[in-house]
Amino acid sequence: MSSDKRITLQQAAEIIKDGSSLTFSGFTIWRRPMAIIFELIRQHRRWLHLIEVNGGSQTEFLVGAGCVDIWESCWVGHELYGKYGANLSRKVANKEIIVEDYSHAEMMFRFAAAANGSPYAVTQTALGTDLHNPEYDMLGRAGLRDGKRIAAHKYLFTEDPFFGAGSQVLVPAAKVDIAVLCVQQVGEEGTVRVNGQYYSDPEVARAADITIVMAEEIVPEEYLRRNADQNTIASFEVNHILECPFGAHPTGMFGRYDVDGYFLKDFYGMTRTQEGFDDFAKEWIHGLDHISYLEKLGWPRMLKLKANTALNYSVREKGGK
Amino acid sequence: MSSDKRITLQQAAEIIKDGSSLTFSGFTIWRRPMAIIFELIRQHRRWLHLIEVNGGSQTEFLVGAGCVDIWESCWVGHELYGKYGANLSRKVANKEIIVEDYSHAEMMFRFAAAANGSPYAVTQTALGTDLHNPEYDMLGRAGLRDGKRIAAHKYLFTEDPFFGAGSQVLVPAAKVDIAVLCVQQVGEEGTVRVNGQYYSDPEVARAADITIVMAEEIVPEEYLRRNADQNTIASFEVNHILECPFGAHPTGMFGRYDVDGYFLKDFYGMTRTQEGFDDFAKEWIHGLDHISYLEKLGWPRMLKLKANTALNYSVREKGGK
Amino acid sequence: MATEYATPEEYGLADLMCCAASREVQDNEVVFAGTGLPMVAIMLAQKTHAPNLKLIFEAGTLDGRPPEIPTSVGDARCEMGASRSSGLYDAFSIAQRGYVDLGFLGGAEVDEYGNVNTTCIGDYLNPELRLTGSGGNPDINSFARRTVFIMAHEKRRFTPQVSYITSPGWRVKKWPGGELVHRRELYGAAFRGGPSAVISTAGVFRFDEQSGRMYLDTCHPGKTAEEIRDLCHFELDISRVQGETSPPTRDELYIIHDVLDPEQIFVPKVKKG
Amino acid sequence: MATEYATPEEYGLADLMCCAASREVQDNEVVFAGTGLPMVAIMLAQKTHAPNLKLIFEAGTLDGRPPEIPTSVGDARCEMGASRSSGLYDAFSIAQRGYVDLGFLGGAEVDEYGNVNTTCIGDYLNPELRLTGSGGNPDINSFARRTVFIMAHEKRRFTPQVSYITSPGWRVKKWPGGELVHRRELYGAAFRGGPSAVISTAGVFRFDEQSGRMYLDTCHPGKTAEEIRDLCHFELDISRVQGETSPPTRDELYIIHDVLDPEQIFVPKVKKG
Repeated sequence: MSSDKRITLQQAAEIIKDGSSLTFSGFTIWRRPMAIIFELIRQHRRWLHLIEVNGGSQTEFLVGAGCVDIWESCWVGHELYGKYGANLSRKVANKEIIVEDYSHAEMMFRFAAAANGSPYAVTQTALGTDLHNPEYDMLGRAGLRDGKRIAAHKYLFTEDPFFGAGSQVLVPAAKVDIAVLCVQQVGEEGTVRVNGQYYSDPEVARAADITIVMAEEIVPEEYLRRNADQNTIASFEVNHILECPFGAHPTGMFGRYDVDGYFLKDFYGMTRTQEGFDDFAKEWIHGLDHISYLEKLGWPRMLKLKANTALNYSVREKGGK
Repeated sequence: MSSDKRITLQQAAEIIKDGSSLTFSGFTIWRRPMAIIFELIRQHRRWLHLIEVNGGSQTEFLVGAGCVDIWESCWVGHELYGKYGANLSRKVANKEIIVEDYSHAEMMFRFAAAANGSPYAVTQTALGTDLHNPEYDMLGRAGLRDGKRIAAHKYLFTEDPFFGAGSQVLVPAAKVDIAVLCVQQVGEEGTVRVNGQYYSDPEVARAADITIVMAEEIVPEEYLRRNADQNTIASFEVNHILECPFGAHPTGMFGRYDVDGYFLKDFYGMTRTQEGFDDFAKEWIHGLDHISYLEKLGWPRMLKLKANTALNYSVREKGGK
Repeated sequence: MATEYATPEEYGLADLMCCAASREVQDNEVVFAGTGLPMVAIMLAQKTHAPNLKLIFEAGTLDGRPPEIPTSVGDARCEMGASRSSGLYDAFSIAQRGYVDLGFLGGAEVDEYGNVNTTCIGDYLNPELRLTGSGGNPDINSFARRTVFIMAHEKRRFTPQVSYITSPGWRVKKWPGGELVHRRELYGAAFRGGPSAVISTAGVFRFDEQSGRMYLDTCHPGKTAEEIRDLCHFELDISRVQGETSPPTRDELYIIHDVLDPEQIFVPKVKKG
Repeated sequence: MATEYATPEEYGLADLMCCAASREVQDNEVVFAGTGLPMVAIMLAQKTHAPNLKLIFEAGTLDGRPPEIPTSVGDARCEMGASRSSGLYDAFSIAQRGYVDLGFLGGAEVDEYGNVNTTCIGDYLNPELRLTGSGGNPDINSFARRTVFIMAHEKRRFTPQVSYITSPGWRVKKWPGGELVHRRELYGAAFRGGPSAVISTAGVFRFDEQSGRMYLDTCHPGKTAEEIRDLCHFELDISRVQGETSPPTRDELYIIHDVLDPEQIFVPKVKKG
């Protein structure tokens, strides 16, 4: 019952080896484990295979920094602060990255299958779209479908034999090496309590072989266990924990702080070119650690983002305008 | 936003027509909608098809009263107050009821598939057991597998085509007409908050075409909506609501009252014969309504069962000994 | 508050689109809305003629009643007044299970059958421009009984063939061959409906369910059917035009600009006088 | 508290079984336990040599630390000190995903390959006695790396062929034919292990993983291997007997009777002196 799951930010990034498959907590620009993302960039991680229910700013940082070889997901952008993923877009055009497209529900159900220990999920979504165009099986085209960690097929069609419900799309479980989560609270033994929408956090934590949880606060395990029905992820599903206040910045965290729209807008603007990204990374990532990053952001900015605890969002800041 | 979902106990039972397929909230002897079960018996409901993640005292009451033609589930008994379902056992031996056996996980995954809108679930459980004995497909033997509400096959085997994970058991979605839930709190618009283990309540509510929620308390909808992340079932998944304090008795309810072990032991003892059941029903069901049932139980008994609100269970009563 | 229609100088195209979209909703419906104008439109309906609609956001809030517009479906504001806050599995399960009456979505390109593209411009294997990707667009559209698309109207966006079918229209590709077949045929028992309207900056478009083809329903004030036809790369059916799109009422404008989106995050305010 | 072994008059068979079962657990393991003696055994381990074991109850509590024995896995007591309280989907998903090291279960009949029956006595189609049915027995046993069964020892219960295979042993039926094959062959990539021990009122039995056959490991105090062999309807291998089952310690008896089950719900107290 000791706290031997504790690691540092640097150690968290070191657990993620070159060539790992990786996924994250959160949704687009909310609750992304940015402090670990920045540390991965500092550590020059390479050849990552991102498998994400949806992408967001974390994707764009890793892709911009050249950490990613394969991106398997359904969406990337910065919501209203950047209408698409400019780094990914540029690298796709230059064929510097493999993109495997699924629909959002397909990605969610793929993680749910992996979390459930099933090899695949059964859905009826996106029939008739180019998501199922057999020419667009990009991992297949690259010869990477080994049937081990990467499924032998992107998807398969079948007919429902039980109720005559027609065409079904079978999508393979999303098997990932490591999930990195960013949440409000984790207990000393690994119990996670997420406040607000939990997005796909329970499924990605369970789907991954190793789960790292970065939290705003490490809290006494007994505190969380007093109300077990409010907890999101069980202790034994979590391998490593670390405390990192404001670790999701510039993405937002329900009840704690809003998305830093100005930051993301600036970032998006810079990512229209590789040089722009490199300059941004030079200023905000390289040569800094998490505390010096926060110092650089400064108190006025962080206080503006701070959520009103009655409302769970900031009333000082909205929209990065 | 009005409370037009409210119905009475009698109306709740009337919604469940002869021949309906039916499922319940709870687990074995916990949070079963007993007040509605008793009302169904008073109304002489017939030809019900119970599809249950697991059975319990509610099953034994309905089966004993002759309400049930088909029981599709994995377990029935009264836990330590009655080691098996004596009514079901007798009627199986007399071939008065069709029993279709699945495993517990299979039943759970069948409901999860139905709740997810999938025609079937993919599992690797119970391989090599008589649960998959093709001779023991009892609904098939009875010629009832129409492929509409009752699946064309009890199960099917397939091989995983994605990762070579071997034999998979496909089990059909549990399609049910009506789910009857018994919970601590429901809001005026149907939002449900379950305290403690929620068992398979979210899945059965969503799997059913009609969901009836009986609660200890109907509470202001705004109260529940202040903490949306603590709610269990969304408003629009619930069709009808009713308030019925102690509606789960003799089964227990987390945080409110314990299982009435004496009652269940007596019941189990009587159910060794049909005459015994009939006598018990005559005493405790027929000619009573819910309030006169509570009066008959009396205050000392109910106060003994009452949970300590710090612990969520009674410290006065345990084990029915 | 005033229910009379605003005059043309009192509103902009975004206002008009939101109001037209909002009127597609009936009270008590379950609606699944994406980020941006779809979100404004649906919350406008919630605060006007459809107070009992049940709003689902993809990130996991069910029957939410945000007091002001969230910045995205993952925003903390989505949870205000919600019946349940959970996650994506819950939201998509509810949709696949068949609870959703109406989906509200956006798109970059649309073809005459209502197939929508949000993935890339140009050949998928050699894209000119990679866009965001599908998100939940195909899912919401596959699962809902009706889907309304809100898009900017440029001629290149109303194209005979979208670069990539991200979200299924009324005639879709049957794989492995890719020949176009009617959605009803492909979806079989899972067929619930399809795109019911496209609301652009030029007009409101609907679909003939039999042929699957788009037709012009109403022209936005100041535009003629012929002008709109010329704004499409495919042959737009203008034989069924019903006149003008109703303008916003002053009430609606008040709700959009003073209640929902005072910061003008999604809907710019037209300068008056 | 005293760690020395109790004398035979200080404990009963239920005590002995619980203690023997408890010793099957190693610290830090994830254990999935059914109602009754399995629950007592695992909570005894939690309060003695395996304080960090993670206890899962089927109804939906994960890593629970009940202060006293719950009356069933659905009991409110299961939730005390738990890491997470949820439901059956969660519990079975975790098991199917491969988190579970050890399952603790009961049974009415067992055959020499460890196949267990909890469904019916006699022909399934014309049963003499219908029992409870499977519950989670086959699931926990299919998903866990090891499974320990705790059962009353009567000759009719240790049978060459169980009436119904509810829970899979080491040689199981391959459908549609029903011929017995090794569990490893049938489970393929999903194979994680199987029954590792049966703890009866007579002794502790284990399995030769190669042949799948049960053998006698230890005799409970006062019983000989030959007596136990005669208590089985199948040919029990007694060639590997390791001696006597270790009796309970006084500590263990204290925990069972004074901490976990003072009401003697599952474990009767032996009258002293």
